[in-house]
Amino acid sequence: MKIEMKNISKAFGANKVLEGVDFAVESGEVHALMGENGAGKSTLMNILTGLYGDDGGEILVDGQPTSYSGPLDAEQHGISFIHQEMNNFLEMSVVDNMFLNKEIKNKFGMINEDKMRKQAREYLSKLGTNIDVDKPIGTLSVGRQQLIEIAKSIMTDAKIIIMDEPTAALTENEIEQLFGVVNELKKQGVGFIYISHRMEEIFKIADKVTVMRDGISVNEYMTKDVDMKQLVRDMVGREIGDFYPDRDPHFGKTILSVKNLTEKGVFEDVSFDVHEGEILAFSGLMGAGRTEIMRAIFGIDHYNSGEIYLDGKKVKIKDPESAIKHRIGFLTENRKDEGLILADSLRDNIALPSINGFVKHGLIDDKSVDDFANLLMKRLTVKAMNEQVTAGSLSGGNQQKVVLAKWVGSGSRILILDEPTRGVDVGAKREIYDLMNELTDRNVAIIMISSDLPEVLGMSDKIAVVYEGKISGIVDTKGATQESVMTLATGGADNARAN
Amino acid sequence: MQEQTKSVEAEKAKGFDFKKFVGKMGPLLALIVLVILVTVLSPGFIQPNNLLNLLRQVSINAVIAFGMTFVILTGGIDLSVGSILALTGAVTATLLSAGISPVIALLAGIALGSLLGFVNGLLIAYGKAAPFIATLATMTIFRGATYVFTNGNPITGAKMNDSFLFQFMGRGYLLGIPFPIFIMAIVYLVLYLLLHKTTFGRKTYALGGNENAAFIAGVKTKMVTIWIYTISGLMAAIAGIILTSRLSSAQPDAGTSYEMDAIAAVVLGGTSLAGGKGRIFGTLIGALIIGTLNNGMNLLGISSFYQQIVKGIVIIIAVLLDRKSNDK
Amino acid sequence: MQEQTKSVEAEKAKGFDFKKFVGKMGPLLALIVLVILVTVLSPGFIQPNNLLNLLRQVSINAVIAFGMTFVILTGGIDLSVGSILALTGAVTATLLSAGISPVIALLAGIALGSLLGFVNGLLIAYGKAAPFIATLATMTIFRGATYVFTNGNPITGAKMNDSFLFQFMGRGYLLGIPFPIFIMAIVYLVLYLLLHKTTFGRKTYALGGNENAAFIAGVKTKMVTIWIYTISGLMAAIAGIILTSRLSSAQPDAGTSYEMDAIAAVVLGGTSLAGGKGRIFGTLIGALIIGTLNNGMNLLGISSFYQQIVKGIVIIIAVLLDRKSNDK
Amino acid sequence: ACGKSGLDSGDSGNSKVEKKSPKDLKVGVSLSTQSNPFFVSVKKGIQGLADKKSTKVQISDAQNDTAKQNNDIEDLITKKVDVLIINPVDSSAITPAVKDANDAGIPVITVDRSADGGKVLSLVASNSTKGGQMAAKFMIDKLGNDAKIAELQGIPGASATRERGKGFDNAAKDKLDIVAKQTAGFDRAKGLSTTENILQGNSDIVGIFSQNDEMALGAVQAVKAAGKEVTIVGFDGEDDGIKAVKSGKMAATVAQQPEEMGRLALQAAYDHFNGKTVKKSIESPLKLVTTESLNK
Ligand SMILES: Nc1ncnc2c1ncn2[C@@H]1O[C@H](COP(=O)(O)OP(=O)(O)OP(=O)(O)O)[C@@H](O)[C@H]1O
Ligand SMILES: Nc1ncnc2c1ncn2[C@@H]1O[C@H](COP(=O)(O)OP(=O)(O)OP(=O)(O)O)[C@@H](O)[C@H]1O
Ligand SMILES: [Mg+2]
Ligand SMILES: [Mg+2]
Repeated sequence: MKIEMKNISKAFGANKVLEGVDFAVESGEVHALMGENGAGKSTLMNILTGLYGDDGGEILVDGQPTSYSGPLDAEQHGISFIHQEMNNFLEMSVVDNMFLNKEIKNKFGMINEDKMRKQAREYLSKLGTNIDVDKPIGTLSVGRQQLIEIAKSIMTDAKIIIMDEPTAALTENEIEQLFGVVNELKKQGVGFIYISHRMEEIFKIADKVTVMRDGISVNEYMTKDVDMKQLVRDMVGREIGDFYPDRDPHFGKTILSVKNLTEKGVFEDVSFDVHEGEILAFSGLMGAGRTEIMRAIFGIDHYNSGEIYLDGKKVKIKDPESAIKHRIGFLTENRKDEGLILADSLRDNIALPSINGFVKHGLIDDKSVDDFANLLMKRLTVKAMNEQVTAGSLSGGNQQKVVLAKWVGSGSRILILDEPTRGVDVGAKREIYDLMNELTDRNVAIIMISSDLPEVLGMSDKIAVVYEGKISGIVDTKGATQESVMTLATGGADNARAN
Repeated sequence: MQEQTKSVEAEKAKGFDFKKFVGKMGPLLALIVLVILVTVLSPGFIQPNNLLNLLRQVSINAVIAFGMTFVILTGGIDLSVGSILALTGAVTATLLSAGISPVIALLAGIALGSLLGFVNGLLIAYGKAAPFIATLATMTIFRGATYVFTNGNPITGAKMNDSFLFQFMGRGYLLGIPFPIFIMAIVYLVLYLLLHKTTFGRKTYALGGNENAAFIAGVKTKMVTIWIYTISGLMAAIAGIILTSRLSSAQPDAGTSYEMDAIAAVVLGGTSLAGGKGRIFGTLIGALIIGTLNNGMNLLGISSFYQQIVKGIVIIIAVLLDRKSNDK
Repeated sequence: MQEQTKSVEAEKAKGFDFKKFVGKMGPLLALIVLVILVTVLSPGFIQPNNLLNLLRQVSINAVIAFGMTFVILTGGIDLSVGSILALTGAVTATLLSAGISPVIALLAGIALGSLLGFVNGLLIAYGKAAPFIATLATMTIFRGATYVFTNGNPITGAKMNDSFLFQFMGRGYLLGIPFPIFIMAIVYLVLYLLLHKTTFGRKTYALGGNENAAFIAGVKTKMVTIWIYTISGLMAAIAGIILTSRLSSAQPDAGTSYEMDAIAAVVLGGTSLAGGKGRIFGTLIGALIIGTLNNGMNLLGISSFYQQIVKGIVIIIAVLLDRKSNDK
Repeated sequence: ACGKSGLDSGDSGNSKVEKKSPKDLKVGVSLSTQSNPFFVSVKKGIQGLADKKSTKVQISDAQNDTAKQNNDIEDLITKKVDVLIINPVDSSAITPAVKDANDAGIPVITVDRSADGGKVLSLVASNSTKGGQMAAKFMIDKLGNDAKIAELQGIPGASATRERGKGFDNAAKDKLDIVAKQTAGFDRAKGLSTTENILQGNSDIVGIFSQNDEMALGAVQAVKAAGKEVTIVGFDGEDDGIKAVKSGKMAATVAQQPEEMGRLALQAAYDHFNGKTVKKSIESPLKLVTTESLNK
């Protein structure tokens, strides 16, 4: 099967997203699609699978002009799309999710659950997992849900599988597993469109790569003929130089000190210190419990025992409000669910944690809120028409900057950043790194959770590694290597050997 | 919020058993406790005669609530069921009084109910009106239409009482069991199969769980929505026929505020108002809880003023026990 | 869904102007069209006297709907306002009849309304009950309590009519303008400032837009929720006082189904039932639309049967024009 | 189960009355509503007499819902009461319940409204149609022929609405000019706003006939606020209504005597179980109460 998209254009109202994109993929190859946040990658795929109509251009399948009426139609013609945002029914069981709208029926038109279960198990075991198919899918980790999505694709006998940032939520192990499956299927003649912001993955898995910028496809390469620098230049339109800016840290006094923090069954005996001007990275496998530790510190979740000291004084943080009063900020890993109020304006989003500071005579001083939001948006180079547009109208990377702006604006002395660059393009990533440096220069302490090991090594001063809810080691970034961190992340030397 | 997160964790911690247990058995346990309580306080309650009585009383609310279950599972709501009941009842009664064959009159009533439900579905699926406000508006319109149609008078024709078939619907007995109970049982069975054993049922859950995802999975969300409100209208029409037959007359204000009892039955049965979660078995239990409360308090001779207070408190207790934390 | 996506696109396309224009001006345009229509059909409508009349009639629904706006902005709903109105009215009237000082009696009524609203807030914030079902239950409970308290009789004491202050609330005039209009205006002003100019207002929007994100941004979501239902209860109490004073008597069944009119006013005013989006100015317009409809149709002598139909159709048209596509 | 199939409306023959004294009697009462003072008074009448004679009564309130009333009565039959006093929400819809009671051999006495079918021992009521006529006559006498008046109607379809309206309209035909007829649902608040709006459209009306006192009292407020002189005639004679008539705010009301109705109904039950024959129809007297008659 060969798909050619020619001269595709698409505008959302005045926002011209695609202005003549060419892209082609055929059976048995992995073709990566890259581009900044908002470049239109997902949109292009939505047009291919018929979810959106296009404004111009043509789609040829095996040379025939084709247009699918919708995702189901595309799927029935062998094109399966694993969306960037997972489309699961959290309350429904795994098997019901997998077979939704393609249930197996018996001769009375009733659903044949046994047969569906059997098939579901079969396909999941092909991916090397034995998930309980009767569990509601919402109780599974995001990684496992992603695997189920993939199983769903395979189940449809797809000839072309589109993966839109499939690894954003996977663990290293799961990524390896996924790549194994991709290579296996490739041999069987399945073609892949692979969208990702992670450079190293592109070079590992893709045969070809196409870069999009400014609504057109800039270049197409064979992966073996291109290097990272070139791709970045194509995507961003300029040199970024080093991926990670140089850090020149100056530590001040200990600002936050956590002692023996424990929540039974989630994390245990967590102790660490952070200094002014320091970036402490939290590394570990997905599900290690890093997020949970930070949620507890920030007062979102409960903990059974342990103490938290700020500037040497013991504090009790009972909810986020009191955390904010103690000048702690928390950029959550999930900006849509926990970071932003999508229907509210950028201004209201940015000002929310510090809104109490804008009250004059009992009323909000709107003028200074506007100025405040504007200033921060300029400083963080948020791309938006003005501060009044809704947060939901921005691209992912810009949304992330808005969340960052709100915590910078609230005057945080301690910033917890949970996966600050997940799903963010290289250009924006670099801007976020620069900002982190600037903040630490101003004595802010940063705790950065990241599953991206190069990022951890490139941007932190110290690394705390979490394994199954316990800190298995805190090491200086200087002298640490991917291998040494991974060893700790998988439970230390013993475990590493056992594996 | 803090606790909300915790309760989610707690559920996760205990695998799924506790939640399943409370979710599935909670309403049933509540019903059993209630039945025991009422029996102790008023032994007359447990007599076969009274139980048949109770079931017959429950049947109207139950039939409406079964339809409402589908609606609520999609995250919607149907406030117009009471008005649909009244209008279909009035039309059926008028046709009967005009001497039309009872089979045709009954089918006409059912067709009309489905049509009115279909209109709700259209407004919601294509008009994109919020279900609450769309059915609030049609509730008013259908009620007004009932008044216009009946000119405000109850409809009682001699011919209506000539039809054995029609009278049988609400007042008949089969093997000593009131016929409305059979209707309720049949409707339950059909809707149970529809919800749990057909693709339509799966789509209903999917629509309520995540409309966007359902659309992407190729579910014709609009069609499903329209069908679901049509079913709800159909159920209201069946309830209307039972009621009209039981009363031997169609009242223009019949069914007023029945939507609240139906919604209460659905929610008591553990179905989430946010959609995507729930079972029709729960609705049956919910309707029985409400019926037992009404019947029991009548037997106990509790003043109607206090009955209202008790009913409200029972609903609150049941819902608090269930702690549907993420409903809106 | 597809079209839904497209309509979102369309909005974004034209920058923000069209959306803002329809969102802000749509209800107002509808009101203007309606006023012109009624004036042409019945010239008596536009007389100052009738307009004052109309505003006075609107005041009760408007005051309740102002409170309801906050509730709906958080994605909640308050079905108990009618019952709170009745109970506070009855208690105030009883205190007055018992010869208690009018100032104290009025304050007691207001305090009671706030308390009842507070209970709703507790059930929803800490009990995590869905607002619909929690307030459905308290609606029943408060109504039952009103009947118990009044024993089903209206409360009319001679002493009640002795109090100038109390009589003034509903029947007084200031500068030739009925006092309830002043109350409505003051309540509007206070709540307008609260919603649009204070941190509490911002938190209300944030809570309705995304409860999780609001909590993490330091909003005490439970506190805000409780306050909001308290405000709604307080508004119902104020409406109860106006009504009781106007009628010179507290009726046990006062306020029945007022919640529906209030919700209709809020939604007609463009506030989304899904929460997070809307303005109190819209609610004022919504209440005026409903009031104009009622008053106009009465002037035109339209039969009450048809009045219901017309009202329902107007709501549907208004909502369809507004196309709140993402409401649930 | 007995395996019976068919309908449940077969009348069983009247068995002989077993004599019972008031204090051995179990009386079931089903009232249409308790949120209306009129029916609260009916209850008071029954309860008062029952307390005096130590009769056990159980009272249920149908909240104006015909279906609920049927359920209530079924429940009372289950409790094996000796006699049922029913104040129907609707005369036609009560028929099946009456037949159920007939089947169970329980005598039925209806109050205020009749039952269209089934066997009823006695109906205690005042003649609403006649009451409507009385009101019309009063207004004609007071306002003269062709006076412009308005009529406030009760809940559409309720028997009181129909009968009072019928009596009034027939008697007023060609004599009074009814320029506006609007429903205000027997509700005081609605009576007020509806009257306000009627006055707006018809500022020249001189009289208002209201099908109950509640609406009339609402009309009183509206008329007062408009600074008009309008002759308001109500119906029922409830406490607030009588007070308003006494003070001249209302010109008259057609007074029923609800407490008396309740008493008469229970007395009929006593008589029946005392072996006396009870009249098929017991009329509870109506009285036109006017400002003059009260202040004489
Ligand atoms: N349904 C929509 N309505 C309006 N605008 C949209 C819609 N979907 C996408 N856009 C806009 O189209 C542009 C491209 O979005 P798209 O999601 O395709 O980007 P992307 O390349 O996938 O970015 P990312 O890497 O962040 O996933 C963005 O500016 C986005 O705001
Ligand atoms: N949606 C979910 N449903 C069920 N369990 C979950 C869910 N998300 C996380 N968990 C569980 O919670 C624990 C911690 O999860 P989480 O993935 O947030 O840890 P983490 O170390 O912060 O990882 P990361 O930051 O990479 O996401 C794990 O046991 C995980 O399986
Ligand atoms: Mg994308
Ligand atoms: Mg995490």
